[in-house]
Amino acid sequence: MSAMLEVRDLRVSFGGTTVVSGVSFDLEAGECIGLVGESGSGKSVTARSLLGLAGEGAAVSASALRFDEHDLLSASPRLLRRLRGREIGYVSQAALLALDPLRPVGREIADTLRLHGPLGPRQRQDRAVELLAEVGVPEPELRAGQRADELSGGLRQRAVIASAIAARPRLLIADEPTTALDSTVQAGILRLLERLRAEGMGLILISHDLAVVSRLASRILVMRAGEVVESGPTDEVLGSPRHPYTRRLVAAVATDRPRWAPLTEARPMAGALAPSPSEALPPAAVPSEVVLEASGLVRRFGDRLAVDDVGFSVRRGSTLGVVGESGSGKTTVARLALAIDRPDAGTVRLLGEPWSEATERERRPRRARIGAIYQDALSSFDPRWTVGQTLADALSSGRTRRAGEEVAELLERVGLGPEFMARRPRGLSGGQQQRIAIARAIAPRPDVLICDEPVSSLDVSVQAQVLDLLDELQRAYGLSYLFIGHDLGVVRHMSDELLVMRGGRVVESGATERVFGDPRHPYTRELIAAAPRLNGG
Amino acid sequence: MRRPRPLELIAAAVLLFLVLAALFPSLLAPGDPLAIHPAESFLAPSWAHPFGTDESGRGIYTRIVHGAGPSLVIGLSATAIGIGLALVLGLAAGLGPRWLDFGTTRFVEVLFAFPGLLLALLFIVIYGPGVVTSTIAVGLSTAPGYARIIRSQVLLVRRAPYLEAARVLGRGPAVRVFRTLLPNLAGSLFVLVTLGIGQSIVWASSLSYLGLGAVPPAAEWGAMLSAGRTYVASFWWMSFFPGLFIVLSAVSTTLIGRSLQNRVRSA
Amino acid sequence: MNRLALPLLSAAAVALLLAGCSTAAPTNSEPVSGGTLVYASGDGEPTCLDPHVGGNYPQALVATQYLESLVSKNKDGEIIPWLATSWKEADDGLSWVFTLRDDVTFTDGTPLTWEAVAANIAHLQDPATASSTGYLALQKVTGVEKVDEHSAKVLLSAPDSALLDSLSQPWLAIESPTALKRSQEVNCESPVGTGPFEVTAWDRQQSITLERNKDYDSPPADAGHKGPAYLKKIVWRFLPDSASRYAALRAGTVDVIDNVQPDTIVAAEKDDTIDHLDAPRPGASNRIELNSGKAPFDDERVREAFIRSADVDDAVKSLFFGTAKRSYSALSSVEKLGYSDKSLFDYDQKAAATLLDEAGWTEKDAEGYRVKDGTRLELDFPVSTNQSIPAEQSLFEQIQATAKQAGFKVDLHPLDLSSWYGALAKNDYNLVSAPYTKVGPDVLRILYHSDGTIPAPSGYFANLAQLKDPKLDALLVQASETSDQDERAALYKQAQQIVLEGYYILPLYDQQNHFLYRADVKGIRALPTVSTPTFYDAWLDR
Amino acid sequence: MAGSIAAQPPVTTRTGGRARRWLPWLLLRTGGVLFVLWAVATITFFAIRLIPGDPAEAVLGGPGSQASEEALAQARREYGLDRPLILQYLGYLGRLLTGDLGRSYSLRAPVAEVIGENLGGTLLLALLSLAAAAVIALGLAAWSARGGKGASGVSSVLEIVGAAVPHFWLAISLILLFSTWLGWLPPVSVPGPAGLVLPVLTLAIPLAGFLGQVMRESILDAMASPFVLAARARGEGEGGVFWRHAARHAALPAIGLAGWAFGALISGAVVVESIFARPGLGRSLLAAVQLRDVPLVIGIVLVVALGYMLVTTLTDLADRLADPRLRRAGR
Repeated sequence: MSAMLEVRDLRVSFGGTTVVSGVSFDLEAGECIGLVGESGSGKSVTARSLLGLAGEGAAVSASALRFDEHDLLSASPRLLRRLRGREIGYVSQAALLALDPLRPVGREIADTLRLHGPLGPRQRQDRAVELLAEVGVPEPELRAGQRADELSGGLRQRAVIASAIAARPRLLIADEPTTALDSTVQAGILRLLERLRAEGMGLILISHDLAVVSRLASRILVMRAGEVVESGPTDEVLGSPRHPYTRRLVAAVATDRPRWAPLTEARPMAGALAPSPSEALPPAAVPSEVVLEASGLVRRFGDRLAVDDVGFSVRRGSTLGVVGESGSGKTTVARLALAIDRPDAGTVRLLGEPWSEATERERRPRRARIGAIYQDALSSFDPRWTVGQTLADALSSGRTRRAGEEVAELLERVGLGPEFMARRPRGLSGGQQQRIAIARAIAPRPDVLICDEPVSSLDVSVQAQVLDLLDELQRAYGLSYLFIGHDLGVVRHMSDELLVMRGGRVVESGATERVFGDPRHPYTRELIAAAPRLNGG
Repeated sequence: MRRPRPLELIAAAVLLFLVLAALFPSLLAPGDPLAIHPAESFLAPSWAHPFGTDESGRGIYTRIVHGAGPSLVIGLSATAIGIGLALVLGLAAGLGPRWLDFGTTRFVEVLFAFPGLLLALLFIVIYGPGVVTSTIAVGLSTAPGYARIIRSQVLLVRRAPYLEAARVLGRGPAVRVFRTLLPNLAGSLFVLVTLGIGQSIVWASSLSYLGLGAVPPAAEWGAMLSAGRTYVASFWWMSFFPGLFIVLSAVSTTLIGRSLQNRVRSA
Repeated sequence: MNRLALPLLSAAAVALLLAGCSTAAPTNSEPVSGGTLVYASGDGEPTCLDPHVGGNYPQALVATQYLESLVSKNKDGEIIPWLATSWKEADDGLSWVFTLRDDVTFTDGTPLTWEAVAANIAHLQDPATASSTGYLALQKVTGVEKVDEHSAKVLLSAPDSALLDSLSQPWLAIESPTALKRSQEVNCESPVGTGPFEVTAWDRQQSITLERNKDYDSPPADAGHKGPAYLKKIVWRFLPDSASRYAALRAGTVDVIDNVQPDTIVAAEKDDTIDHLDAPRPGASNRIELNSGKAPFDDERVREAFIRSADVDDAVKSLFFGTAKRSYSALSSVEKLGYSDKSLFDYDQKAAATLLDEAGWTEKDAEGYRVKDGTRLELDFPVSTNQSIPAEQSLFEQIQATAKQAGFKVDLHPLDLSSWYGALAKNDYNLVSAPYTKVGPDVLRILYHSDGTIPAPSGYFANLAQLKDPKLDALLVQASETSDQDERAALYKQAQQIVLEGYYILPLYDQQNHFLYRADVKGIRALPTVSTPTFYDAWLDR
Repeated sequence: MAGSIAAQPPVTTRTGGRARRWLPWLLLRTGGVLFVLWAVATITFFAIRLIPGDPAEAVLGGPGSQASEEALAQARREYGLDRPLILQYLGYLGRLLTGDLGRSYSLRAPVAEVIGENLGGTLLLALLSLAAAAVIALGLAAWSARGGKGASGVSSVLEIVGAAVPHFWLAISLILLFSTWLGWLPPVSVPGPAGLVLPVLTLAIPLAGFLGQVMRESILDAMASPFVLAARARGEGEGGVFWRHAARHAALPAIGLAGWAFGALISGAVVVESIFARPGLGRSLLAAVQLRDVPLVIGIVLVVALGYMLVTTLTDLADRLADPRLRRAGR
């Protein structure tokens, strides 16, 4: 019997520019297909065009776009409105914003029932509570009355799914359902989707994270610039990728890649500073000097204890990784290390001298010794400056003629050409922005660099380039990093020693391989188990 | 959201006409705006007098052209006073210590508690009507509004990540304020200015309506509009055209301000 | 809120009802009793309804409906009986005996007796009343004695030929003595008189409600009928904006409007649903006074030059569309003893130029203004935006423009009432225009006698031309004391010649006083005393 | 006074904090209100004194009264104008605390009574105009949100033009159009609804222009937001999306604007009440200033200031209730 969903060479263009072309796949009830690709690959537009929501001014065409007996291409707006929610559920991309902040969560779920069900208001409200329970939300009665911002990221995502499946659709499209979620929460959501698929719901899973897709999808389509470059059963595509782009994608995944192992083939650092391959070995584990140390750090916001008795030390030339879920206090530790925020108790010492106790005036000359890069690089640039001005300001060489030369050299060191000087950061890609942020951070030749989730919002392939760049700079200048992240794979690949934080406390610390080898604290074990593995583990 | 092209052109054309009229009135309207011709009073709009004539036979078109200067001057200077005062208050509230913010906000609230018109009325009744006093009065009564906006903008920019990044790079407070904070504030100030000019002209004309604005026989739009209002039943053009130009100038300044803002934001 | 709504709703309901059927109803010839008339005034709302307090024209307009005076005047200007049936001046002119009607009672039941005359004159002369017009008119009165129950003798310090003229004015109307004993605040809100209507409610800023006095039967001799008024009620509203006031009349929301602009008079004449009542006010003509008390107008030649340089005729024609006739006299055309001399006011720029040269203003500065040993020929002209209607303010602008040709720099200062009086009190003016309404030629004594330059405590003084001519003073005093009409006429003629030929004033036109009313309102007439309309004979043909 | 406030984010004092810390917020708020009222009364009291002219004269029936010396002296005694200014001020403050606003010079009646009579008219006018402005602004926003490119362009221009029209020019044009030419509505206020239409429209249109511009931005943001996409994906029609989601988000900036709008309405009322001859605070304020009626001016200004503080407190409260993020963010 023919498949539930049939898509034959789908094409979507916005006013002349083609965004999706030649996408074809079938889907049976109870089957899960994965759409993988980086941002801008058209995977999200493909999924939305099934609902007729490709976007303002989209021209959608296909030789076949059928769902059961309905031809989605010629469907009237009324028919499409009846299908959406009743037959095809959709979990939107930025799930954390998919709930109206001003309305109670229960009401958003009840809306689907109102549109497609015979139930009266009272029953709808009760049904919404049941649905919340069904998707694993504790205390559903209380949560239904609360608003989106009173729920954690995981609970919000579950509420969105509850809203999408309220009318028992036969096909569910999940667009990046687990982005920006901590690994344990991510695992929970994937288990829920798996249960729905097992109960017979067709599932289209869209993500840039190969590991996430590989856990659920039986077949995978790899998309690049609007076209499907490779498709087939999951094990085949991930085990022995045929298309070079897929190979690069698989290789770029940092999980399980040993320390210092380059994630990208291309050498990002040309020029004199590139270390010869022989030096690629990790520096001898000589007991080098401690550049940054903290002991007994405590920080309280109102009656919430954000950081509770945290101590660490970063050695020259090595990286201390800090991993933990959102709300575990990692960012507060970073701000205390940078002395942007004052600890309620405990001290931070930089290069052996007091740092957190010093006054801002005393600290200012030594600020050059410690730099920082952030997850959102763009917001850390002065919007009115070009790249050249930003870097010249960092070099504080001001207007001198040599400034131009020094800036070009700095750009080259992070793998960008001089033509970037005149550009505005706003017009560049995420990866390029982060490179400029790194260039600005290393301009004053710091000893320590605080990296607060530097690659969390980057695509896998871009992530790889930035991580390799950080490795090379560490090796070239003996930089020490305090590397903060929630993606276990990335933190493990980058750090020599590790801190695992939970609820503001350090639950475990030690050499990275030792912690991953035999995790002593149950929470660390849970974290490691939850981290998605490439080979379907 | 891009504003449709033609609208910007129209607004630009109107503004160009106004500036030209303000700088070289005799170029666009050779007649003397003050000369009276009793025999030609109350003439309807015709080729000779495109906007008709007023009660003393003076061409309304000529007086509008010659009135552009004073009206724009009032608009600009009232806005300058309003935004100048607001900048001081806004920066003090936004940048200063908490008690300064509390004090300044209370002061702004006191200014706000006065209905704008009463502030202007008191000021004018004390220092007498006329272009200068009505300009200062309009400036004073618009200042609290701007102060609140500037304060919230300053608070916004003050918490921006790029200011914290500047601190990490070791920039002192003075450098952070003057090299980074203020220039970024200028962007939003620009929109306020363009909006302010339009509103000040509208406001000045309301004061003239109440007889508190420009002194006759000055060819100021508000005074002309106010003079025309008693003849509105029989000679509609005496009020219509000055009112039209007040609206046109306010609309075009706002449109230009808005489209420049969009262009800056999306550049 | 409800206290406000009740009187309004009833008035509105009736007004709307009447407005609704105003056009269709058949016209009948005999007066119909009943109905409510809505009067819309453009003046500011009076602060007190008792015209004794203060005493301005808006008070006179409304007081005419509920207060009556001892005497009135007919169209020919002769004094006729009203509350007083007859009056006789003593031979030495130092006292007058008035015989009152014996069949009149005030609306609060108090009978009209000689005590009423005594009580009202005492009320007017009591400083607490703060009366100005009434107080000035009774300067010579020293007391009142009883002759019999219905006749009173008024004692004077000196003969006063203008006494009867003064007593005919609403500002000296007779109020119930019992009512006068109440506090001024209460009396201001509900004065009690003998008129055809009585004040029943006053919602400030909204309206005054006057209702018919059922047992009224004391109309002046020249009234249209006897017995109570036809109208059941009058709603007196205040619509300050002239454009919306005229629109309200055309829409039928109101029945009568005052302070009518010249252009609306012309438009109304073309509209057959609206009629026009022109009632120029007595007393002085509308004129511009030249302040001879200080330079440059202390020099008669400069005064004449200014008057010669003002093209008033063209301005009056273009601004007033023929609704106002040019005046060449100090007095209103209503005054029988008015004297005018057109030749003194011909527009003649050449004469102005020669006169200024003679007076030493020979040089001219860059902008064409005349200069004499360093000082520019500049004149301050404070204009009261309350008292000068827009057309008159435009007239001043035109005079400013023509005077400029002769070299005079005229600075117009439009001011609100307080600042205007402040400027006059500080002698901060060279030119000023101030209307003065008073029955009879005696207004000349107030305006041009040298005593008029002595300011009252508030700084106010009437002689704005600051004319101090002993010969003129003598003429005016003599005229105010002689009761021989011919001699009085001759004296006033000479007085006016001195004022006109001295170029102290530039007469413009009679003090304009125009009313427009819906054509189906019949029987409206203006009292020949101060030209205020009375609605005693009025009835609604609806 | 149509102050020129376009996109103005709701500004709240810095004392945010969680629900149970309402008390400090309340205390500070009342403290602020009392301070502002005191300041307003003081400034007006002394500002009026700067106006040329003798206050005693204002007592005796306004300017130009040729009242005699004794009358002026008596008036000064009666109203305490002969005492030194400071004593007059302290006396005035003392009576103010007991709620006695004194007697109006020109109207010879207690100020409280005069205000009581006129407050109703202005309040009715202000509230109706606010409601009408909201309806017009929301209507325009709904039309532009669903009408596509053309509609949103036209409606945004309409808003800008609306905000640029001086009150009295609009009033005159409306009278000319609806009363003189079409004859549908009375040109001046008559008791009953018909008399309210034109005055309300005159105040509502400029206000709608401002509200519209402010709401437009948050509506467009909301329409392009993920939660609207999710709503559409649930099968919600365009109408449902607008009224259930976008409109509510538009309310936030509009609430923030309420304080300023109140001031604009009062200033507008002065002009509209004199053109349409409606009794109200605006018109009495203008008359009181011109007649130098000190107690009445201060009384009206105090009532308006109290009204303004009430509105800003309510908006502050509404902000916190409508948008919990504000409360949590401690803004």
